[in-house]
Parts: sequence; structure tokens; C-alpha cells
Amino acid sequence: MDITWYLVLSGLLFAIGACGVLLRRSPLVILLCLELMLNAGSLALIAFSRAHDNQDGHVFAIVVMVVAACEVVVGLGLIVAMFRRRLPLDVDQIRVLRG
Amino acid sequence: MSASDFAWLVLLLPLAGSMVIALGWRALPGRTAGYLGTASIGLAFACSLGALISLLGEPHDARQIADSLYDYASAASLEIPLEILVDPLSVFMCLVVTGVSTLIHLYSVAYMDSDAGYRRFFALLNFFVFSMLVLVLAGNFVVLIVGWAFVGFASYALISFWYRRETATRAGMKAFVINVVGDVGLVIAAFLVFRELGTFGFLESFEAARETFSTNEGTVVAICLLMLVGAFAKSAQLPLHTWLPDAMEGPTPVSALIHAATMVTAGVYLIARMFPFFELAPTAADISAFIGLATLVVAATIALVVTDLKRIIAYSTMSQIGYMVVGVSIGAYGAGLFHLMTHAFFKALLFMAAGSVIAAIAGRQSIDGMSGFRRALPLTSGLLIVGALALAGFPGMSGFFSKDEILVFAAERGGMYWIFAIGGYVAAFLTAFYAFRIGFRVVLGEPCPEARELERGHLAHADPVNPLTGEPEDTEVGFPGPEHHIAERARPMAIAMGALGLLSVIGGALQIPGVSAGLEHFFEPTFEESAFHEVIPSSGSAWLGLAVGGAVAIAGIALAYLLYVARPGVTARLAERLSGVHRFLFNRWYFDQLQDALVYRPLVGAGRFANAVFERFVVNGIVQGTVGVVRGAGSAVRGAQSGFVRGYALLLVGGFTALGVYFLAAAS
Amino acid sequence: MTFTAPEIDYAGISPIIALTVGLVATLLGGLVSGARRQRIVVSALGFATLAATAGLCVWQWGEQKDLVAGALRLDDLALAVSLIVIACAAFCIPLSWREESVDRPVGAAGHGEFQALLICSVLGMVLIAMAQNLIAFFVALELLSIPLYVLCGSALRRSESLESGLKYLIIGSLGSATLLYGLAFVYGASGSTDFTAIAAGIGGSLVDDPLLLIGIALAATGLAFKLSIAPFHQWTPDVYQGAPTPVTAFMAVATKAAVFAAVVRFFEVALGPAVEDWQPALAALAAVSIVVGNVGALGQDSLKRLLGYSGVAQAGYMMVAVVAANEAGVSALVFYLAAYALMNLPAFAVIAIRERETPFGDDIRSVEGLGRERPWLAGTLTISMLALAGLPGTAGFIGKLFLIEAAVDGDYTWLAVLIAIGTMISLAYYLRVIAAVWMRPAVEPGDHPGAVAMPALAGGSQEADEAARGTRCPLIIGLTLLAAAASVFFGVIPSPLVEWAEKAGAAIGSLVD
Amino acid sequence: MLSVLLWAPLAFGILCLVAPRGAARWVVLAGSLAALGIAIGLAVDFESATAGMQHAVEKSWISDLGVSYSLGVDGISVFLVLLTALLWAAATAFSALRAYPLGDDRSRFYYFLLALAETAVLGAFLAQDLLLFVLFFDLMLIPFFFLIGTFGGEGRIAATTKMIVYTLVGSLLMLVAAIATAILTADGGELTFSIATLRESPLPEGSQEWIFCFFAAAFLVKMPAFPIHGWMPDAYRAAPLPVLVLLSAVLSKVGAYGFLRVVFPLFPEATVTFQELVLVIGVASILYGSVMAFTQTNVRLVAGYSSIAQLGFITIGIFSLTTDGADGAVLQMVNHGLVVAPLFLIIAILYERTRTEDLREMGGLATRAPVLAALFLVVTMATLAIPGSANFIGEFYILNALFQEKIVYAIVAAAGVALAAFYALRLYQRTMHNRLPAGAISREIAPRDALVIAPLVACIVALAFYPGLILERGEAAVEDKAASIRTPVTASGPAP
Repeated sequence: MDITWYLVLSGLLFAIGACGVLLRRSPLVILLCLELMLNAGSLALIAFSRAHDNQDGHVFAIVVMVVAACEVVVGLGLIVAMFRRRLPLDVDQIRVLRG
Repeated sequence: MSASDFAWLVLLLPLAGSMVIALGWRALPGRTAGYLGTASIGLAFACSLGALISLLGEPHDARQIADSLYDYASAASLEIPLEILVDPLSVFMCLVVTGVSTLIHLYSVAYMDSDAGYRRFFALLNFFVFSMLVLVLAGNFVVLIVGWAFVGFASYALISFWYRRETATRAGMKAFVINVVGDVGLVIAAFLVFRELGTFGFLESFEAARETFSTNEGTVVAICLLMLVGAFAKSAQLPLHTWLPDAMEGPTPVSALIHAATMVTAGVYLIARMFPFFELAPTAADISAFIGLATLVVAATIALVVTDLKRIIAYSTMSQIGYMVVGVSIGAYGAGLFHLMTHAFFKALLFMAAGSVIAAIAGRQSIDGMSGFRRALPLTSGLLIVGALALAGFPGMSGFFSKDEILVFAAERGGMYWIFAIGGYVAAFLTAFYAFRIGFRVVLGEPCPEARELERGHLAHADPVNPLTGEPEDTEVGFPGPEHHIAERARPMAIAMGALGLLSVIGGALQIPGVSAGLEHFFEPTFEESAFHEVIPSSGSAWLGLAVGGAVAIAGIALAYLLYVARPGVTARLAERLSGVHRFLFNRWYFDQLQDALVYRPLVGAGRFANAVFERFVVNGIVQGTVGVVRGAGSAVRGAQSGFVRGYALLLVGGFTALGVYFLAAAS
Repeated sequence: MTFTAPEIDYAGISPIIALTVGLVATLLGGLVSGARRQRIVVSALGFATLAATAGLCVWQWGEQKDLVAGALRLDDLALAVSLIVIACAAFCIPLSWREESVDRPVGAAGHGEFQALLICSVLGMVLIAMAQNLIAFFVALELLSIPLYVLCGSALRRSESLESGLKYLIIGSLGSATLLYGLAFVYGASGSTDFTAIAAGIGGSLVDDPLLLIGIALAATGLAFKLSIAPFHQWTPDVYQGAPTPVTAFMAVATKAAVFAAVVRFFEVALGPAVEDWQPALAALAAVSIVVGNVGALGQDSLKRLLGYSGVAQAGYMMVAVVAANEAGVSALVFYLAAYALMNLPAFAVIAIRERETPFGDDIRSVEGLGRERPWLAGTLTISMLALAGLPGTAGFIGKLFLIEAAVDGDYTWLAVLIAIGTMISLAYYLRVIAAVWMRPAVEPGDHPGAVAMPALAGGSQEADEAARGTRCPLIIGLTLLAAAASVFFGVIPSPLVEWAEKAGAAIGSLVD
Repeated sequence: MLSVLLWAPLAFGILCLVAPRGAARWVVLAGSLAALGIAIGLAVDFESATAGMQHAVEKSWISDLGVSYSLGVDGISVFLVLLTALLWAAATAFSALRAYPLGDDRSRFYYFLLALAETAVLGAFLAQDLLLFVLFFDLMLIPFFFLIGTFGGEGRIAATTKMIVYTLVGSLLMLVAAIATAILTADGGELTFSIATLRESPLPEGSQEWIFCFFAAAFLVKMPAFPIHGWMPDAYRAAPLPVLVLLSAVLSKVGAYGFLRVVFPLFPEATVTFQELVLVIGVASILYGSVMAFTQTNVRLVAGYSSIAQLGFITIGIFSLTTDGADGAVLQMVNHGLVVAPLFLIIAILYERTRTEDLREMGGLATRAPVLAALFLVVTMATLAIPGSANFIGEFYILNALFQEKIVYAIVAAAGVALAAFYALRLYQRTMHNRLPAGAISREIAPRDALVIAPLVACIVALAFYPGLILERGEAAVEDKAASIRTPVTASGPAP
């Protein structure tokens, strides 16, 4: 069957993720959306790997999961630290650095 | 020793004198500097005589000797040696210059005695003589221009000798700048000569010119006109004359030497020296003659009304040079140069006499305050009259022969040249009149207080003031100070004046129609190529001319006597009735104002404009504009750096969308 | 049953092994109790690791071989970049040392963590310099990025540090997501993750396959982001300013070096056949970031921020070398990277030192009057500014020389001209710093009541820095002087560095054809 | 030989950094004197017949780019080198004898910068490799940036930044242009920057033209020429006077020199194409500079704008594209340097006497200072190029050459000569003559200053007696450059 629909789906996922990053203000949600984008990538990879039927895509996808996990960990760590510093958990309000 | 060796010596001596005085200024006590200077010039005069003798020793056709010392600035296609040309003309000039200079130096020895700048004065005066000699001995255009500019510099330095006087410094500036304008004219003339004839040497270029140019060809006319710019700037001919009256700010000996006897006649010399060009360009020659005539008349009219003693004489100088210019322009080279010589004598004399009078009344210069010096200063008065007679062209005096010879020559050429003859005689009448306006007013009449003082044997004292503006002088620099001598009792001055007086009387003997023609013959080697070489007025017509001249002169003197001695006060009424004319003349025909309005103001205006508008808006505008743009971009970028993470994300997303679109677009 | 063990080239991967081991060791070293002892032990381990790795790199110098089933490529480019990266790390360790007084507070990253993360990031960089397989490429990129996120936020006591960490994380992840998506498309288009294979794939008919093109676009974005190429630069100034100075220094130089190596491999090896497609795009990016970076830096008061913008501009210059897409370009790039390290690190070092000595933090006021106070320090700062401005007598000039040469050689003269123009603009702010150093009197803290003390050390706190102020670390100053001297030396006698860079260029050359 | 000359100053400069503070200035002075000695040696055993390089040094520097460290002197550069060494010695001596920088403990820094600057400028004059030339050309700015910015007066930082950015605008583009020249010439082959080699295969006219523009921009800004002299007034106001001496007397020459050394041989067609334009700029500079000069009230700016005018003369001399003109220009470069240097030193002295640099508040200083007045007068006369001075001969050659080629420009330019008389004399009179303003003291020149200024004035006078000295030695090399213009001209149509 045609690969197109898989790509469309992953495209949608990617777009949704991007919109989420652009629209939501809570760091947590933003992290979530980033995950979504990465997963869009994984989906595309797997689809392609099926299309070309070689395994590289699968391997890649697995790696991506690991990476995603790491990013979330770091992100959460930072968020916790900020919470302890009583910083607002709203990306629009942390803008001391600018100009 | 050959003539050229003598000539080099003539150049060397004044330079040496000037250097010694300048460098050893601390070591020279009292009047040493003065005598040193005088001696060096005196020796130069001796050497000039030597040159004369050895030149006369040469065969007639070998009397034009060009000699070069070393390659001054020769490279590429230019050949510029340090070259002099020794021929009758230059030797004659050397004699006049060194001769008169010696006497004037002698005069100054005493005259400048009390001046703080005594040594500076003689260093400069010697340097002037050196420059003048460079000018007259020059063998190519470059050397000529060098001398030309050096005399300009010397004249500047001596005009603003008393440099604490605003008027003096301004006058100096004026003189210098106008002279530089002349230099530029001369320089461009030289370029043109080089462009056409490929040489800067005099003799070579004369040769080449005769072959290259046809009569009245545009180029040669242009060359001559450019030379005239130089000549007229130096010789104070219209309209470049305005600096000369102001130049009277300088010490009187300077006025006598530079602004009467020698430098101002350089223009005449130039025209005579360049006669091959001028005879190829009759148009230019005639133009120059007419300007000479105009100057002659205009200056004479101004001299009628001006009251400042030195300035009257200055205007008379202008007008006398007018005669010479007319002379050399119409081809009467001998006559013109003859008048140059005699004029040097009597004009120097007049200035010296004036100097002694001015000194006698504490530095004031207006003739209104002067009268009745005959008993107070007998010698001065006598010589003043002699000078006046010579100037007026009184029969038998030197000026009588020289001036009239020019006019006769003009008549001889006939046609339109009659204008010069007639104009000349008219001016001669005016000359005689103003000459004795001075003579009678200063010598005769009721003695003025100062004169009385002097008769009782001591010199009038007064706080020195600037004769022009009347503002008190800053005596730190010094100038004829209070403890001044009575000129004619100071031996050096008396000798100098006496000698010049004698020369002014007998100087004419050199060239008496039908009796002697020494100069003519002497000049032949230089001028034999001239087209007018054969034009020699018959002695009959010459005597006729002389008779007319004498009559005119006597008439003028008579009128002066009538107005100033017989019926004093008439002049005042005359001035009132013709107040318009009087004001016009008194303001020197408004030439200064004209120059000011046409040249000086526009330039300064341009400068101000450039400063206020151009520099600010264009030159800096370019810079500021660029800076503004960059700054603007900077603040834009910083503005985009809002600190909103989501903003950054948006730009990122937008960025890659754009890239993607580009790629797809580029591919299809 | 038996199986044939895969052929493993231990010599080849020895640098990686060394780093990995060192990483673990350092982390364990962090367990040593007692601040001073901990610092010594950890730093010793850290230095040892780096030294060992450097040694192995030098040992492998000149080798050209595929490792790990062709996932990595060991050649002079990789090694050269690795050396640069290691040098930066070695420079930043002493920079990160803190005074005993500061070590107590809980929550601040200890030496162990700090240096372990640093080395981890180094590992990522070494890998990405070698990567010639999309997977390895991506992994390495994340391996170098994620520790940096943490390091940026490691000054837990300072909200700026946290802010920068978070911003970097969010935008960074967005970037890597984009990159990943792009890589996925490239893979999809070419059917392989191996660079050479991709090249082969494209070499066919794929040159204007939309899938590939979108892939390239997305990948380019992701990489451009890491290199802080405008318009994907916006995180740079904020993060540079917020992050602890040693981290900023490390990021500024090492990241650029490693990622540029990767970019060269990716574009010139993998996407070589599609050069016509990406060359103009990258040229445009280079141009934009030269302009944006330079104008953005004008009128910045925070030195780190200023250097951030200047970094954007510098990235633009280096991108020109990539655009030139020729061997000369690569060697120019490597040379410039080395020079860039030599001129940037001292600047950051001086900033760090002044942060401890003055209450102005990294504000430009902190270096005013430095010329009288500490002429040698002032000298080094001056040299690095002049070098960054590319004035003659410094390595920066030679570097620019090579860049321009490469650009003109690659028929991108207009980019060369743009480099020149950018340099002119850049003078305005570089010279401003120099002017502050030499031509202005030192400001007394009293004069500026507004001057808020801005603690700067990793995990430092205000009071701690107060205590720390005025202390001097001879090692830092020594290294700073050394670097500055080197940048002058290579400005006068560039040949050794040039030949070194030549080899790196040749490595790529041999791959491309 | 040349390497020693080139690096000696810098070596002494570095030495002075470690010397005790008191000794620093003497160390650098020694360095500059050593350089002067060598430079004199060069000038003395100069072979005036040959157009080629003498004492040439040739080493490969950056082999990959074909950049070589190659030095040499010819008739054009030898006297400029001498001038540089002389004026540096003068400026250093002047500073050292007065223990500049006054009231500043960073004297080491000051003298080190002076030394560095000397090396840079000498390098620019000696370099025979295009890139080396560009390198030194840019390097020159750095020390001057510090000298003015650190030790200058009012608004020094703004001024110095403006100056360096402004002047680098040109020279960075020049860098690009230089590299482009080499690459286009090599086109694929062996890369080289040696001017001699590049000259043999000139570029196609099209690329020549834009490259020419870049080079011209650099040189004209450096001179500076109207209307791109924007940096000049501020820099001149702010610079310390000994530094200003060098800035105005030497740096301005490098630009003019560059035209002869680089542009003529490498871009002949373009030179011909742009001749008119540059001539217009030159003449405009003459008029504008002169007019500005006599309306300025700040002494430094009078001198500054007069330099613009003088450089205008040099420019038109070079761009008459004739041997005469260029030879005159070379002479004029030396003259202007010799004249401007003492002028600024004297201005420094005048400032001490009057505590002002405003002409309107000066005057009457001559009375008690005959020697000072005399020196100043000589300098003034040379400035206005009075016939009999070497300056006159320089202008004479320039204008004469131009007169033969482009009569109109020559006549307009000649007007500048008259203006020069006016502003130069004005400067002299307003300071030395007229009444002594309150607060000003007329004091004789101090021996330590006379020690510096008198020799310079002596040089002026000596040169006035024999300007041929420079003209004759310059001729061969200049002829060679001018020939490189003429030959292609005949190839591609008639000369304009």
C-alpha cells in the first residue's frame, strides 16, 4: 500500500507538536509537544524503513525514543529546579534575558 | 674673469650678506649689520661694473652669455638647470638695482637705527636685493619665477615689517597674495611655452618661438597675456595695483627701494625681456600698452587728491611705471628702460626726502599737517624739489629726457599710437601738478609747529600712532622710535640723498637726442632682433616732443603754484564744488572695494558655506547616514530578541518552512 | 553454536573509549568528600582523560578508516576537530573551579557532575565529528546537546542560569526534532542512513526529489540552529548571557567546531551530489547571520551577550567556507575554528576573572580601566578582540584570509565582500570593548549604585562570590596568556597551523572524490 | 638589510615594554634612530639608474596561498622609507625629550605603539607582495587607534573609532580585492601575490574595474581625499601632536604610494578608465581643502585641510599618468611630509605659549622668539610652495605634466596654489604677528624642541637647493610604472 498516508499522519503529528510548542505556555506541555514531534519523526522513519525494507529506520526509531527520554528527564529536572527557585512556570514570564 | 663669473658673484654677495646677518644676528653689535649689508651690496655693484666692462670687452655678437651652475631639477622630459643669462639688459638691470640699493642701504643704516628689528631689516633687505638679481639674471623661466616669487616674499616680509600693526600685516598679506596670482600667471605661461616649444630656456625659446609661431597666433597671444598677469601684478598696473598703496605700511627705505626703484619695475623688465613673444603677439602688446596708459592716467588722478605723503608718491610710482609699460609695449625698449633708470633715481630720492620729513614730524604722514620745512630741513627741502622737478619732467632733469623719449617714439609709430603720446602728455601735466602739490606744501608756506621746533634745533616728539588708523602703536617691535635723528644731519642719510639728487639731475645725460645715445647702442645685442630696432625718431621731432613735454611740465608746476601758494584755499572750494569727483578719486576709483566684492568675499563665502553646510550635511551626512542605518538594523534585531521562547520557536518554525518552500521552488 | 565476533578496530575507537572511561571515572571522583580534595581529584581525572584522548588522537593522526561498521569515520578532519574540542574542555575546567567557600551550598552542581557532563559533551562532539551515518550523527548530536542543557542550568542559584537552561532545552529540542524529521526524510528519499550510500542514492535521479529537498531543508534548519546561524540564532545571546561563563566559553567554541565538522561531512559527503540545491540556501543563511550577528552586537552592554552575537556573525563567516564546498573551504574552516578557539577562550576567561573581581558581572563596565589595573589581562582581551575583528598580526586575520580565499575560489565573491563589510560593522563593538579597557578610567562600584552584583561561577551564589572576589587563579591567567600569545604567533607564522588544517581538508577531499 | 630596517623598531618597542618605565622612551628612540641610520644607508647607496627592486628579500610565508615575505626598495619607495624613518625619529625624539605622555604612567605603552606603528608603515612601503602590503596597510591603523584613543584629547574615543572604521572600510574591501586579483590571475594555476608576477598577466578589463574601485577607495580614504575625509577633522582635533605628525605626514602618503606601487602595474586599463574620475576628485580636494583651510579657526584643522589640498596635488600628479607627473608626485610626497611634520610640532609649541588652538585667540608670538619665527616662516613658505622651495618644483612637475595632458584640470588646480598662499600666510600671521593677546607669552623655542625641528627645517632648505636629488632617483622606477599604463593603452584604443 502507499506510504503517503503514513507520511501525512506523521506530518500532522509534527505540525500538531509544533503548534503546541508555539501556543502553550507551560513548560511541561511544551515538553509534551516536543515528544510528539520526535514521535512524528519515528513514525516517518519506521514507515520509510518498511518502504525500503531495511532495518536502519527501526534502529533509528529506537534511538530516538532514548533521546526523547533523556530530553524529558533534563527538562523535568530544570522545571523542578525552577519551581524550587519559586520561578513562574510560564515560559512567557521568564524573559529576563532579552534584547 | 668672464662676465658670467662676475654675474655669479653679483648673486652671491647679497645672499652671503643676508645669511651672515641672519645667522649671526646676536653677534652683530650696533650698526655693524647695516654697514655689512651696505658693503655686500656695494661690492655687488662693483661686480656688476666688472660684468659690464668684461661684457663690453666681448665682440658685439657675443654679448649674450648663458651660463648654468648645476642641474637644479632635471628629470624625465624636463630640463631645468640653474641658469643665468648675462646680456646688456640684465647687466643694466643689475647696475640699476645694486646701485640704487647701495644708496638706500646706506640711508637705512641711519634711518632704521632705533628699530628693534634692525638686523632683521638688513637681512631681509639684502635678501631682497639677492632675489631681485636672481630675477633679472634668470636664464630660464623657472629661475625667473623663483626670483619673481622671492622678491614677492621679501616685499611681503618688509611690508609687514612692523608686524604688530594690523594694517601692516594685512597690507603684507594683500601684496603677497596678489603677487602669487601673478606668479601663477607666469607659471602657466611657462607651461604653455614648454608645451609649444619644449624648453624653459630663454634664448632657446626665443629661437623656437620665431620659427613656431605666426604673428598673433592664439597660443602666443595667450602666453603674452599670461605673462602680463605676472608683470602687472608685480608692477601694480590696473587692476592688480591695489596692493601698492597699502605697501606703504613698510618702512620708508623699503618703499623707496622695493616699491619705487626696483621690484615694481620687474614687470617692465619682463616685457622687455620677453619682447620676441610680444612682437609675435602685437595684440597682447597693444593691450598691455593700453593698460599702461590707463594706469598712468588713473594713478595720476588719484595722486591729485590723496593726502598721505607716501601714498601720493606710491600712486605717482604707479603712473610712472605706466609710462615704462607703454614704452616697452610699443617697442621703445631703450626709452622704457631709460625711464626705468631715471625713475629709480628720482623716486628713491623723493621717498628718502619724504622719509626725513615724516621722521621730522613724529611719524605722521598726512601732508595736511606739513608745511614750511624750507628752513628746518634745507637739504631735504632742496632735494625734495629736485626730485619733484625730475618727476615733473622739468627741462634738463633726468625725467625730462626719459619720459618724453617714450612719448616721441609713440608719436613716431603714428596711427593709433598717437593716443599714447597724447595721453602721456596729459598725464605729464597732472604729474607736474601733484609733484609740486607735495613740493610747495611741504617746503613753502607757514612753518608747522614741528618745523618750528626743528628750527630751534630739537626734534618733535609724540607718542607713535599708526598714521593710517591713528591707533597707538605697540612699540615693543619698534619702528622709527622717539629718539630719532634729524635725517639730513645723519651723515649716511645725507650722503645717500645727495648722491641720488645728483643722479636725478644728470641721469638724463645718458640719452640726449642728437647728443648721446649710450643706452640704445648698449642694448643693441639684446634687441637687435626687434622689429622696431630701426624705428628711431629723428632728433628734430625728438626735440619737438621734448619742447612740448617741457611746456606741459612748466604749466603743471605753474598751476600748482597758483593753487597752493598764490591762492591757498581754492583747492578746498574746488573739492567741494566737484565733491562727487573728489570722493570718487579719493576712494581710489573704488578698486579695493571692487576686488573685495568680486574676489575676497566670494571665496570666504564659499569657505563658510563649505564649512557650515557641505561639511556637515554631505561629508558627515554620508557617515551619519550609514551609521544610522546600521544602528537601526541593530535595534531591530535586538527588538526581535524579545525573550519570549515561543517567539524564538515561531521564528525557527517559520525559518524552516521558508527554507523548505525555497528548496521546492528552486527544484521545480 | 559459535559466532564470529565482529572485527573491532580498538585503535580507531580508542579516543572514544578513553573518553567514556574518563567520563565514568570523573563521575565517581565526584563522590570524594571534602571540597578541596574533591576538586583536585576530579580535575586531575578530568585532565587525565582529556590528555589521554588528545594523546590517542595524535597517535591516530593521519589514519583514514571506517569504524563500527562504517558508522564512524576516523580521519584528520575528525581528529583535528576533536583536538580543538578537547583543548576547549581543558581550558574550561580550571575556569569552572570555585572557591571552597562556594562548594558547601546544596543544589549547586559539584565538580564531579560538572566535569563529567563536560566530558560527556566532549564525547558527543568527538563522535559527531566522526559520524558518517545518520543514526550516529543524531545520537552524537544529542549526546553533545543534552549535557549542555544541564550545564547551562547548572548554576541553580541563579534564575538567569535556569532560564537559559530551559530556553536552550526547549528551542534545542525543537531544533533536534526538526533535524530528526529532516534526517528521516533524507533516509526516506535515499533509502539508507550511511552517508556514502546516501550520496550514491542521490547521485541517481533523486537530485530534485521533493522528499529529499524537504529533508535537506529541515536538516539544514536543525544544524543551523546548533551553529546559531541566523535566523535560528535567537537562543544564542540569551543562553550565552545566562549560562555560567565557563559553559558559555565551551559552548561557543567547541559546539561550533564539532557541528561544523558534522555539517561538512553531511553536506559535502552525503549531500555532495545535491550541491546545486543547498549551496545557494546556505549562502543566504551565511549572509543573513553575518549581517544579523554584527548589527545585533552593537550597543550590547553584557560582554557575554556581545560575544554571543559576535558568535552568530562568526558562524556566518565559517558557513561561507562550507558554502564554498571545496577542499580549500574545509581547511579554511578548520583553520578558522582553531583560530576561533584561540581568540574566543581568552576573552571569556577575562570575563570570568572580572566577574569575580568586580560587582558588575559581565557588564562592559567590569573591564573599564583594566589597562591600568592589569595590563597583561587587558592585553590578552585586546588581542582576542582584534583577532575576532580579523585585524592583521593575529590568527583571526589569517583565518579571514583563508575564508575569503575559499569564497572567491568558490565563485562566491559577494560573500567575501559581505565578510569584509561585516568585519567593518563588527569593529564598532570590538573596538568599544578595547576602548573600555584602555581608554576609560576604572569605575568604582560606588559610582554606579545600579550595579547589581551578578554571581557568575557555576553554581555560585552572591555571598559566595563576594567572598571569592579578588582571588586569582594563576593557571587560568597562564592559559589565557598562552592562548593569546598563540593567536599572535599563528598570526605571524601561520604555516604550522595551516598545514595541520590542510590535512583535515584533504581528508574530506579524498572522501568526496 | 631591509628586514633589519623593518623589524628593528618593533624589536626595540618590545624591549621597551620590559624596560624600566623611565628608560622606555630612550629605548624606542634608539630604535627609531637605528632605523633612520639604515634608511640613510639605503638612500646613499641607491642605484638610481635601475627601475627594479634593490636589496630585495624573498621568502615564502604562507605557501598555500602563495603569499611571500618579499621586501624591496626602488626609486619610489626609497625616499618615502627615509622620510618615514626620519619623521618617526623626530616624533619619538620630540615626545621623549618632553617626556610624553604627560601625566600618564603608561609611557611604555605609548612608545611601544610608536615603534609598532613605525614597523607597520615601513612594512607598507617595503612590501613587494600584494597581500603583505595589504596586511601592513591595515596593521598601521591599530597602533594609531590606541595612540589617539588612549593619549588623545577631547572626544578621542569617538574620533579614533570613527577613524579606524572609516579607513578600514576601504582597506578590508582591498583585502578581498587583493585575493580576487591573485585568484583570477592564477585562474586555477599556482596562486601568487607577488606584484611583479601578477603584473605580467593583467586581468580582463571587467574584473580590473571593480578591483580598482576597491583599491582606490582604500587609498583615497587613507589620504584622505574629498569628499571621503569625514574622519579627518575629528581625528586631527583629538590626536596627540607627535602622533598627528605621523598621521598627517606619513600615513597619508601610503595611500598615494599604493596607487603607484599596486594600481598602476596591476590594473592599467582600469586606471585609464577611471583617470578622469580620480582627477576630478583630486582637483576637488585641492579646491575644497584650500577653501576650508582658510576658513578654519582651529590651527590643527588649517593644517589638516591644507594636507587634503596637498594630497590632491599628489593625486592629480599620479593620475596625469605621465612620468613627469608621477615623479613630481613622489617628490611632493616627501616634501609634504617634511613640511607638515615641523608644522604640527610648531603648533604644539604655540599651544604651550597661548594655551589655545584657536587662531582668533593667538598672535604676536614672534617678538621674543626670532628663531621660532624664522623656522615657522620657512615652513610656511614651503607649505605654500613658494618658487624656490622643493614643494614648488613638485607642484611644477605635477601641474606641467597635467597641463600637457589635461589642460583644464591643470588650470583649475593652479588656482589652488594661490589659495595656498592665502591660508598658509594667514596661519603664520594670525599666530606670530599682530598684537599679543592677553595671557599669551612670547617665548623663544626651547633647545630640546629646536633639536628636533631645526634638522627638519634644514632638510626642507637643503631639498630646496637640489630637488633633483629625488626626481632623478625616482625617474627610472616611475617611468617603469607609467610605461605599464601606456603600453596597454596603445593596445586597447587611443589614450584619453
